[in-house]
Order: sequence, then structure tokens, then C-alpha cells
Amino acid sequence: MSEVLTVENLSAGYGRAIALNGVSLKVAQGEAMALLGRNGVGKTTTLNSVMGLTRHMGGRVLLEGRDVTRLTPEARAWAGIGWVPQERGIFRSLTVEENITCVATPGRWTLDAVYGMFPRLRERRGNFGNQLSGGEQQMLSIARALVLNPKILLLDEPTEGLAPIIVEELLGAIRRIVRDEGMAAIIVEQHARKILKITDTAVILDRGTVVWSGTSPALMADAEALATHLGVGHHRVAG
Amino acid sequence: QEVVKVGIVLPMTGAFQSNGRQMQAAIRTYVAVHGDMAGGRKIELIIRDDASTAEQALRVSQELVTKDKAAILAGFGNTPAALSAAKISARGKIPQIIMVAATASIVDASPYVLRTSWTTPQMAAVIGQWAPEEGDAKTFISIVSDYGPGNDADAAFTKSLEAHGGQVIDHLKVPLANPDFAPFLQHVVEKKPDALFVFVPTGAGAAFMKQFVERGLDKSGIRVVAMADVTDDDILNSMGDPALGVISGGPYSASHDSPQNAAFVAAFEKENNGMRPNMVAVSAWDAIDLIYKTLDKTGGDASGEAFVAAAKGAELDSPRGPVSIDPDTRDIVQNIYMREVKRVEGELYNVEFRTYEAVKDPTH
Amino acid sequence: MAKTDMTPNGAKVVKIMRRPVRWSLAEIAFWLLAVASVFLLPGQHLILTEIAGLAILALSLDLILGYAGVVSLGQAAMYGVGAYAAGLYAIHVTGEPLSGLVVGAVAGAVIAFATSFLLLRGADLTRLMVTLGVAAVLFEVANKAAWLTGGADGLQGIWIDPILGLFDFDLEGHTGYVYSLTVLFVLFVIARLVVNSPFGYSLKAVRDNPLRASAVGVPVNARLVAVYTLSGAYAGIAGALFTQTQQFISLDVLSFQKSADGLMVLTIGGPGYLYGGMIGALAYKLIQDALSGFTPQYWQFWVGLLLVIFVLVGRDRPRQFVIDVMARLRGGKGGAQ
Amino acid sequence: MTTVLETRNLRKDFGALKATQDVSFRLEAGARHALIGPNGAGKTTFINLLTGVLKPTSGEIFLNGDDITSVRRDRRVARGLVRTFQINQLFGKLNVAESIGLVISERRGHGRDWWRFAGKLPGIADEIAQLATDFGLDSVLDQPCAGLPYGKQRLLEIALAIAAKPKVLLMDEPAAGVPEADRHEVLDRISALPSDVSILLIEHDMDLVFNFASRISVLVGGALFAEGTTAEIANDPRVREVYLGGGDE
Amino acid sequence: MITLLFDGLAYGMLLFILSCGLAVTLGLMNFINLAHGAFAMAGGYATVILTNRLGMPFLLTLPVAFVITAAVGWVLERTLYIRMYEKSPLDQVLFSIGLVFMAVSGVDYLMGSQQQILHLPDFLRGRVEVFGVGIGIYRTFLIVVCGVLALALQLAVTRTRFGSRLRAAVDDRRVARGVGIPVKTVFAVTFAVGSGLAGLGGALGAEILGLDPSFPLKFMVYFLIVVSVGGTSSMAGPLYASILLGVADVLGKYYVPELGGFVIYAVLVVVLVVRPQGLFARAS
Ligand SMILES: Nc1ncnc2c1ncn2[C@@H]1O[C@H](COP(=O)(O)OP(=O)(O)OP(=O)(O)O)[C@@H](O)[C@H]1O
Ligand SMILES: Nc1ncnc2c1ncn2[C@@H]1O[C@H](COP(=O)(O)OP(=O)(O)OP(=O)(O)O)[C@@H](O)[C@H]1O
Ligand SMILES: [Mg+2]
Ligand SMILES: [Mg+2]
Repeated sequence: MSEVLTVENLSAGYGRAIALNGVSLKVAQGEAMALLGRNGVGKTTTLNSVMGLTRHMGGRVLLEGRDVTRLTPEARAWAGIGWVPQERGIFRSLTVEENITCVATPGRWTLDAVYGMFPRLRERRGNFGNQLSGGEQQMLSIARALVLNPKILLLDEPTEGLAPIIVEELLGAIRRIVRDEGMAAIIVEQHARKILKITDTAVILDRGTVVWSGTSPALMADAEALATHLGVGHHRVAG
Repeated sequence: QEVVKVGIVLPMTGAFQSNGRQMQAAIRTYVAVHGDMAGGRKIELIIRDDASTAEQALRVSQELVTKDKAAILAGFGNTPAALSAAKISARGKIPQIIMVAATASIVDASPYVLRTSWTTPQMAAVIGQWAPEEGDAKTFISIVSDYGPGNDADAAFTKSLEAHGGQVIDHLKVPLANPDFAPFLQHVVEKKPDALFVFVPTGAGAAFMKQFVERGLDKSGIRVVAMADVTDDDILNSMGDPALGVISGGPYSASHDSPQNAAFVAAFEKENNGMRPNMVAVSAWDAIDLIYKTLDKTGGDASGEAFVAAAKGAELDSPRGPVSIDPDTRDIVQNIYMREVKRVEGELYNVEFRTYEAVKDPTH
Repeated sequence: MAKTDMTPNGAKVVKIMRRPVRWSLAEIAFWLLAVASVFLLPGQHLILTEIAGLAILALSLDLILGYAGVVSLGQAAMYGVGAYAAGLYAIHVTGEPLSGLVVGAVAGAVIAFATSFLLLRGADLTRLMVTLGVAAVLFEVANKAAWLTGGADGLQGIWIDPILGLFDFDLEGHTGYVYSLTVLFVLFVIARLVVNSPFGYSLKAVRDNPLRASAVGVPVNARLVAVYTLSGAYAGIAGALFTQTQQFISLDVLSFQKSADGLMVLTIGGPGYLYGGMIGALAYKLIQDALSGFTPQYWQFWVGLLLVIFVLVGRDRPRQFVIDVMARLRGGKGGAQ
Repeated sequence: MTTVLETRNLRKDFGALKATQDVSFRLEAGARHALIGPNGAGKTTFINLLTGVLKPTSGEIFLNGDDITSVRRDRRVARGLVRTFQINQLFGKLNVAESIGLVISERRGHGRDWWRFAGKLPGIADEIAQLATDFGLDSVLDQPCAGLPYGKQRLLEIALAIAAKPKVLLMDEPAAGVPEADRHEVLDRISALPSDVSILLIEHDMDLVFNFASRISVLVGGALFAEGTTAEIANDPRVREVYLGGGDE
Repeated sequence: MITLLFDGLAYGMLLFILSCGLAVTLGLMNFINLAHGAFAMAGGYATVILTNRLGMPFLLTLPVAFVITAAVGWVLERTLYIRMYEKSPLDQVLFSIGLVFMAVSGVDYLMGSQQQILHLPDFLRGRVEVFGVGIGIYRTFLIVVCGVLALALQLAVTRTRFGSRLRAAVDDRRVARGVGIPVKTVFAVTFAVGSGLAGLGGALGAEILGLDPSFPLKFMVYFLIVVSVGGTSSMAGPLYASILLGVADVLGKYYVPELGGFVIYAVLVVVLVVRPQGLFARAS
């Protein structure tokens, strides 16, 4: 399988502070990767750095073998990286529809296609960005990334704040997009178990470095890793 | 023997900066012509900017007196500046020579104030006299800027006009910052007076005339009679045709026909690459002239009492014609000319056609 | 004086909350220098007086801008009204200066309170323009009411008695400077207390996030009205001080220029730590004076150039510097809000 | 059981959209009540109405029996009605200690004191420290909120509400963005509140909801769709269909 | 009466012409560009020099003025303004005021401080009688130009993708770049257009307002009033606002001259108190 995105010991941060310390990743076409880790370990920073939105401190980012480390964020987006920021970043003074059309590029994912995926957005097409519910914003953000018709999707906690039923559909959809259309994806998630079901590989970050990487099933099986790095498993039930 | 320092406070920046430039130019010219010696002593002129605000005028004057040890203060582009500095003149017994500020009462603010410019009533009263007597304009609408000087002009004009058988049928006060005269001119269109009496700041004058003409009022037989500021020599030429035919009353026109003026204009243009002097320039010129002449008289003594005593009754043959300092009021006595804007050798000038001699400020 | 029975974290909290409260060496040094200027720079007292006045105006702005996030281009309204109130008081009642300051303060506060309700809604631009509009209207009023204010010719005949019957306002402006400096210091100390009081913190909360502030029980509007009124009083005092040191008032005190100057020097010095106004006023005035002495016509150009450069290199530099110094001398790294 | 919070046919229209439709809802004293529903169902809007961020189009709101429909926001807080936000609302430039401190001083009615330093309010330091420790914020006490990692911000978001000593606490997706492992701690902290505090929880994370709540209301399209005990709702096929979906364990 | 309304309309258009550039930079880009007046002045001087000194036909100088100032705007944007977007509004104010100062004394140095007066071609002067109502030709000309401009801008902003990209970039630069909007270019173009419009405004306004170095400061307040009253979310807003202000001002000065100076400010305050977002902003 051909690598879509390759990150070679990338170091990055904000101002003087270093948040990423030599992170390396590989995502192949038709492959979904789960990016896991506790709060503040650098998951978002990793995605932002791939987009070129952090301070670059070393390492390379390759898109289909082409070095994009020196490209501007917008150039990277055109090159085929679709980004769903953690804070969603909906444009408040644009309507739902404008939010989508203002970045849309011709391809499989059109306005109608994403409306098909999130009917709620069609209902709210006229609302301005700041008149959307949390979940609607999340949907819109994903839709906006899709209409770029990217080669790889960077999803930062995409299921956050979505109703369970929507989450199921969404994860299902992502899986389809990846499997059937060969689009690659990196998904940052808080719910390790939920996400590992649909990803092929998984990476765990801790304090800006990769502490675990392998296939998703392997991680599912590795209760040890889940416990030490994510604290998942032995949680006390509220009394 | 040590130098006499003259602190000159001018509006070099801010609302009145064009006046500041004219005065500075005139002063430069004067020194170039007459050198820097008077009363056997070296004269040092220190020019400071008051940014067209009274606050800074006061501070600068104070510093000139206390730090630079200036013996004489001069300049002052507007009334507040002059009045605020008058305190220092009064307390420090410092001669203060006003080059522009035109409110009549300024000379009362300190016994050491002298004025070489003019007062608003001085002009307005003459205009008010001329209009009915010779200008056969009886009914007027007065349009003045809505602030102190404007109101003074309106009052003095009205008083004098009515004294001479004319009448003001409407008083319109134009806000200071006012890009558009349409609503005021509309009144004119409706009331159809014989003429308008106009007093607006120099710059606004041009805009006013344009809109006056644009409304076709120039053809309606309504004439414009203005204070000299409106057709100031500084911008008259660029005002173009709309200004033609405007009658104004004032102390000086660059086209004043006298050898002194010819010499003055020539020197002024030479010193300031072709710039045309206006009445502000002349009064600055005369202010310095007064200082030099007086110091000659006092043998270089610039102390308040001696200087002012010597300056009282002083007579200068100014480019604008004979002027003198009224011994009682320390204010200027001068000719006020009625002029009409005409084209002379391709350039617009206020051409004088009637002279009222030795006019005093009517309010004193 | 951390209580003995206090938890270690409690002690830590106390330390944090005390930070802005304790006088750092830098602050003390600043004021010592100010006092020194009285003796060392007699020749500069006139301009220093002007600077002190401007600093108070900026301080009044800092209270609303730096601590409550309310931008204003109309501070001249309170400043001017304070100035005229003090002037008329001196003419018609008594030339006693201290009571004159009080009159100015009250006048400023009243205007501020009356207009504060116009500011409760709307974004920055809106507030800028509303305040600007209010000041402009007052300017027109003062211009119209020439019988009272002297209109465009200015208000004359103001004579101020010696301070405490002892110190007369002299031509060199020594008295005026000491007087202004004292007033500035007193007002500063009060402001310093206010912004670190519970009231002050509630203001900062409103500044940072009005929605949340109201959601934790802060009566946002009431606080805004309160601080705007306070800042009005400050501005009024600045105006009164102006009247008393100049003993003459022109319409300039109500002009847009005044408001703009205040905002400009505060911005130069940086809002939100109380020293901004003073530092800004000092820097701006001295530079302007130097330049305009050296080129009376074109000083504006150089001032403009300096401003542009200053912003480009980063307005925070000087402020951060001061804060850092304070912090270092305080032996801890701290932020000032 | 007595009702602390009640709405009578509460309605909110955004133009054509009926975001809240005649919702009549009761919150019992000491309740652990969850409000769930599809995205855009109107949950946040409902909270905004209760707390006065939005004005209802019609209907009334009662707190402990008195009509508070037109009571000012901060007054509602003073009466013990406090909420947290779905998207963090913090005081960016203030540090953690100051943020918590100002809420406390406001609660104690010192908000108007301008004549004394905030740090000198008796006992405030300890209360701040206590709360910070409870929410694992003691390590970042002196850091400005804006700079905090998202997780910490989320905890502070809740701590601020708790600092106001609520009688009725409305929480809009408190666990959003908190990693799986820490979520239960957050919820434990909340469950640990005195039992007379009534809590309304909005959450999309079902195992949290089922762990926490004893009663659940379901909001769909702005209207109350179902209400009942946890078990009832969990097994209600209609709710599964519109909201829960199939596989979520 | 009709004449008055017409004058008010024309005056309003004048205000709009002067402010629409700012409506773009401040209204759409959220950049507090107090130097707007400086660009207007540049346009004004360009026209005056071209017509009065080089005798270029007035109508031709208008597009030239636009292009010149747009070019200047572009250069300044690339070199200086680009560093300012990220900074706080206060920084922007200080920065642009600095530019104004430089412009004011710079022009003063180059052109002198006296009024520059523009000479219109005859066919734009004077007035015509329509149904007994005197109509100034130049004012009519202004009205037409403004109408067209306003319409064009409004369409460009709301109907085109460029418009939505611009608003997106203003809402959140970072994310906008991340989703593939060429923020820098979008801003540069917009700023250039804004400056160009300012220049055009100055060129058209010079006739009625006159022109001297203090122009940027003298009229700054008017620009701001128009934009804030109009609301910053559309281009139509400032247009209506200008008309409202113009008519109110003219009528006010005509019927209650003694209150002439207050009118425009009174309108400003009232409007903003009633509609803080400006008259024609979309409620949100
Ligand atoms: N804008 C910023 N400026 C300074 N430091 C930052 C910024 N954003 C993040 N950091 C720091 O970088 C580190 C990594 O943050 P990041 O957001 O990447 O973590 P994360 O894994 O995404 O956490 P979360 O699960 O809460 O989203 C954290 O320590 C955080 O404090
Ligand atoms: N200011 C507004 N103007 C118009 N519509 C609005 C506004 N605010 C919210 N809405 C609409 O009202 C509906 C309810 O929004 P709300 O935020 O209450 O949903 P929610 O139940 O909180 O959803 P989520 O679980 O995704 O947060 C949404 O469809 C939203 O689009
Ligand atoms: Mg993250
Ligand atoms: Mg919600």
C-alpha cells in the first residue's frame, strides 16, 4: 500500500514551548489511524503541525512522498489534507451553506453529498455559524473538510458532542469513506474503544512523543497499554 | 551687549497651520531684509509651535519666558491662545504682540498686549457701513461660523448696517465643522436678500463660494459681501471663477498699490519661492517691524513698561498702508479697504476700490 | 501574614493573590524618580505638569479600558466638564483649589453616570462612537453656551488661591507640578487598591467574559456603570487640575483631540497595569516636545514614524519589560491584569 | 419530593424555528436528572432560557416556587441557579486562583468592596485552595486560564460553577473533551456534591448518563419527547430510534 | 423641500463615497484603519494635480486616482499592514494614527498647507431645473456613481465566493488557512480595493469638501460615524446610513439651524443606543 502521509520525527511547539518531540507516523491509502493519549499530550498539536499551523522545530511532513514541510497551510489543504479542528472553527458570519461552498472543490464530495450525510445541516442551511448547536457545528466542520475532497482527513475528536446515534453513523461513514474510497484518515479520539473498532492502526502519544504504535486490534487486546497510557479499563463506577 | 530674545508662538500644525506658515514666511523675509540688529542689540527670534491649541500656547509661552528668557512674546494664531498667554504677559510684565487673534477684548487682557493684526469688528463695521451707503445693498442675510469670532462679526456688522439704514433679515450660524452649505443656501434662495454677509474660516470660504455658484445664486443678483478671510490671498487664486465679483472688506490685499507693498511682495515671493503673502503675513511683518522700531526708540530696552510706552502711538508705513498703535487701547489703527475679486494678469486678486482711513476698533 | 492553620495550597494562593498588592522595587523606584524630578528638573516642570495631567486622564481611561474592557473616545466629555466646573467654581464661588478638585470630580462623575447607560450594549466600535458622540455634543453645548463658558474664546478670569493658603501658583510652574504630581499619586494609590479589590476582580471578569461573569453572579451592568462613573470622576479631576494649573479654559478640553490623546498615550504605555498612562504620557510628550522644538512644522511626521515603528516592533515590549522587572524584583514571575 | 425548578409551557422561537416548544418540566430537590436528545434538539437553548441568557418567547420559569422568568441572570445565580457551558467560558487573562476567588467573593456579597484587597477576605484563600485541589487544579493555580490545556480548562469550567455554591446546578456536556479515564472523576466530583443540590445534566456520553442519573428526560425537536427512570429510557425503543441507536454499550 | 431632500441625499452620497472604503477595511476586514482618510487624501491630491496641473480630463482622473491609491494600498498592505491583522485593535489604532501623522505632514511638506481647489469640467458644474426643482449636476453625478458603487460592492460581498472567503478569513484566519483559503491574497486584494475606494472617494469629495493636509484628521470622525451607524456586516448598511445622516443633517440645519452642529451626533448616539450593531446589521 502506498503511503499517503508520512511524518518523520516532527518537532513543533508554540512560541518557545516545545509540544511535540520527534513524532513519526505513517498513514497508507485506505487506512485509518487512531491517535490517542491523555489531555495535553500533543494530539491536537500533531494534527496542527501536519497542517503547518504550529511553530516548526524539525522533522518533515510528506504527502504522497512529496515534502510539504515548507508549504503554507492553505497550500497543504489544496495538496489534499482535510482538517477538522478540535475547536471546530466554524465561520460565525457565514451561513451553513457558505461555510461549505467557500472552500468546496470539485470532486466526489459535493454540497449535496455532505447534506446527504448530515440531513440536519440541510435543514439549517440558512443559519449563521454562531446559530448552530454544538453538534451541528461538529457536523458542519466535518462536511467542510470533506468538500475539499482531500486525500487524507485529519479529524480532531470528531465525535465530541454528537448524539450516540449520530456518532454511530459518523464512524460508519468514516469507515466507508476510508475503505471504499481509499481516503486516509487520522482520528484523534477520547474513547479508545469506540474508535479502535473502525481504525486499522493506532498510535498513543505521551508528552509529545509516541509511546505506543501498532494495529488497532493489537491495542484492543493490550489491556496493559490501554491502562498505563490511557488509564482506560479500571475506572471506578460512580456511587 | 547681550541679545534680545523674542519668543514667537505660532500655529505651525493643527487647524491654523496655513496661517502659521504665512507668518513664519513673513518673519523670515523681514529678517532677510532688515537683518537681526535693532536698538543696537542683536535680536534672536525663537519660533515655537502651539499646535493650534491654547494649552500648548500657554505652556510654550511660559517656557519661552522662564527657560529661554524671552523678553518679548509675539504670534498667537487664535483668541484662546492669545488670552491664555496674556496671563504671563500681565504677571511677567512681558510685551505681547498679537499677530492674528482678532477678538476685540484681547488688548484688555494685559496692559502689555499690542496688536498689529486687526479686530473682527474693525472690518465688520466698515462693511456694514459701506453696504447700504455705497454698495446699495440694504437687506442682508448674515452667514457666519458658529463660534466666538463669527458671532462678533455678525454683531458688529448688524449694528453698523442698521445704523446706516440697512437691515439683516436672517442670521444663520454655520457649525464649525460643516462640509455642506446646502441647507443655509436654501434659506437664501427663499428669502432673496440683496446680499449675503459671510464670515467662515478661510478654507470653508472656497467651498461656500462653489456651492453658492453651483446653486446659480451668482446669477440671481444676490451679492456676496464677505470678511477678508473668505477671499484670503493665500487661496484666492485657486478658488477660481466662483470667487469672481465677491466684495470683501479687509486691511490688506496683495495687490495693494504702493511702493512699500511692491517691495514687500517681491521680497516675500523671493524668500518663499513664489508664495503670495496674505494679511496674516503682513501683520506678522508689521509685528516684527514694530519690535525693531520700538527697540530702536528705547535703545534696546525691552522691559514691559518702557517697551509698551514707546510702542504706544508708534506709526509704521506698512505694506498695507499707514498703520499706528492707538496710545489708549494699544490696538491697531489702520485703513480698511473694500475690495472686489477680479482677474488681473490671469490671477485672482482682491482689487481695492474704496478706502476707509484710520479705522479704530469700534468696540473700544 | 499567612494564617498558621492555613493549608500549604492556601498559603500558595495567598502568595499569588498578594503579588499585585505588594509594592515592588520597580514601583518604588518609579515614584522616587518622580519625586526626584521635582528637585532635579526645575526647568521641565511646565511640561511635566502637562504630562501629569495627561497621565491622570489616561489613568481614568485605564480603569475602564484596561480593567473593564470598555473602549472610549469620549473621555474628554468628563475631562472637559470637570475643567469647566472647576473653572466656574473658581470664578463664582472660591478659588480654593482642593475643593475645586472635588467639584471637578463630582461633575465628571455625574456626566459619566448619566451617560454610562448608553454604553451597556454593543461592541467596541459602538462604544467608541457613542462616547465620541456624547463628547462631541457636549463640545457643541459648551460652544453654544458662550454666556457661561466663554465659548470659543475660552473661559477667562480664573484666579486660583494658593494651595492650603500657602503655595501660590508661580510662573515657572513649580507649585503646579508638585500639586499635580501629588494628586496623580493619590489617585494612583486609590486605583491600585480598587483594581485589586473584589470589585476590581469582578471588573476583570466582565472584561474577559461578560457572559460567564453574569453566570457566576456578577451584576455586569451595575459594575460597568460603577467603574465608568469612577473613571468619570478621575477624568473630572484631571480636568479640574488642568483648569487650576492653566487658570484658563478653551474648548480644547472637550475636543476629540483630548480624548484621542488620552487613548493614544494609554495605548502607548499599555492598558491594564495602571502605569501605562504615565509611561505613555511621559514618552509621548517628551518626544513630541523635543521634536517640535527641533522642527516646528514637521514634528508630526517623526512622531508618526515612531508610532508606526513602535507598534511594529511590538507595543508590549516596554510593558512586558516593566512587568518582568517588577516580577523579578518581587522574586516570582507574575502577570499583571 | 418538592420541586425546586419548574417550567410551564416554555417556548423559544428563532424566527421560524421552534427551538423550545411548550416545555413543562420539573426538577425535584436533590435530583440527579439527565437531559438528553439529538443534536439541535434544544437542550442548550433550554438551559439558556433557564439561566436568562435567552428570553423566552412565552411561558414561565419557577425557582422554589417564585417566578423568575424576568429575573436578571446574576440574581438567579444569587438564588442558587448556576450553570456550566457546553463550550468553555473562562476568564482568559485571570489565573485559576483569581477566577475561583472572584466567584467566591461575589457569592459572599463582597463583589462591591473596593476598599480592600481581594486576597485579604477572611478564609477565601483556603476555600480557593480546597476547590482547586478537588478539581486537580492546584498545580496550575497561578496560570492564566487562556494558556491551560483543554482538559484543565474543562475542569475549571466546572469548578467555577461549584464555587458559586449552587442549589440547582445545570451542566451542559461537562465531560465534553475530557478523556475517558478522567470523565468519571469529574462526574464523581459532581455526584459528591451535597445531596440537597439538584443537578440537571446534559450529556451525550451514555454510560456517564446511566451511571449518574436516576431520572432522564428526552428532548426532541424542542419538545419533551419522553421522561422516566434510567431503566425506562434506556429500554424505550422510541428513544433508541431517535437518539441512542443500536450498538452503544 | 424636494430640493432639500435632494441635497440631503447628495450630501449623504458624499459621506458614503468617503466612507465606503472604510466600510470595506473596517466593516469587512475588521481592521481599524484610521489612515483611511490618508488614502482618500492621496486620491484627492492625485486628481487635483492631474486635472489642475497636467490638465487631464476630470472623469479620466477618477479611475487613475483609484488605481494609484489601490496600488499604494497594496504595497503598504504587503509591507506593513500584513503585520497588523493579528494585533489588537488598539495596536491598529495606534499604527494607523501614526500613518495619518506621517501623511499629514508629508503632504504638507510636498504640497504646502493651503487648500487645494479642484476645477471641474463645465458639464459637471451648475444645475438644471427639473419640474421646478433645482438639481446640482455634480451632485446628481455623485448620486449615480455612489448608487452603482454600493450595488456592485454589495453584490461582490454577498453573492460571490470571494465575499464569503473574505468573511471566513476575518472570522478565523487560522482555520481559514487550514481549510484552504488563501487568506493573504484575499486580504491584500480587499485592502487594495478598500484603499482604491478611499482614493476615489477623496477624488470625488475634494470638489465639495476642499482638500488640505489636515483632511484625514478633519473627516476621520465622519467616516467612523457612517460605518458604525451603518453596521459593519454589509455594504448596503453604510449606504443607507449615509443617506439617513445626510438627509437628517440637511433638514436639521435647515429647520433648526441653532442645533445644526448637534444633529449628526445626536443621530449617531440615538441609533447606536437603539441598535448597537448599527442600523442595518443582521441581528445575531
Ligand atoms: N496555543 C497554545 N499555546 C501554547 N501552548 C499550547 C497551545 N496549545 C496547546 N499548548 C500546549 O501544548 C501541549 C499539547 O497540547 P494539545 O492541545 O496538542 O494536547 P491534546 O493532546 O490535544 O490535549 P486535549 O486532549 O485536551 O485536546 C499542552 O501542554 C498544551 O498546554
Ligand atoms: N441564535 C440562534 N438563531 C437561530 N437558531 C438557533 C440559534 N441558536 C440555536 N439555534 C438552533 O436551535 C436549535 C437548538 O440548538 P441547541 O444549541 O439548543 O441544541 P442542543 O440540543 O444543545 O444540541 P447539541 O447537543 O448539539 O448541543 C439548533 O438547531 C440550532 O440550530
Ligand atoms: Mg486536542
Ligand atoms: Mg448544546
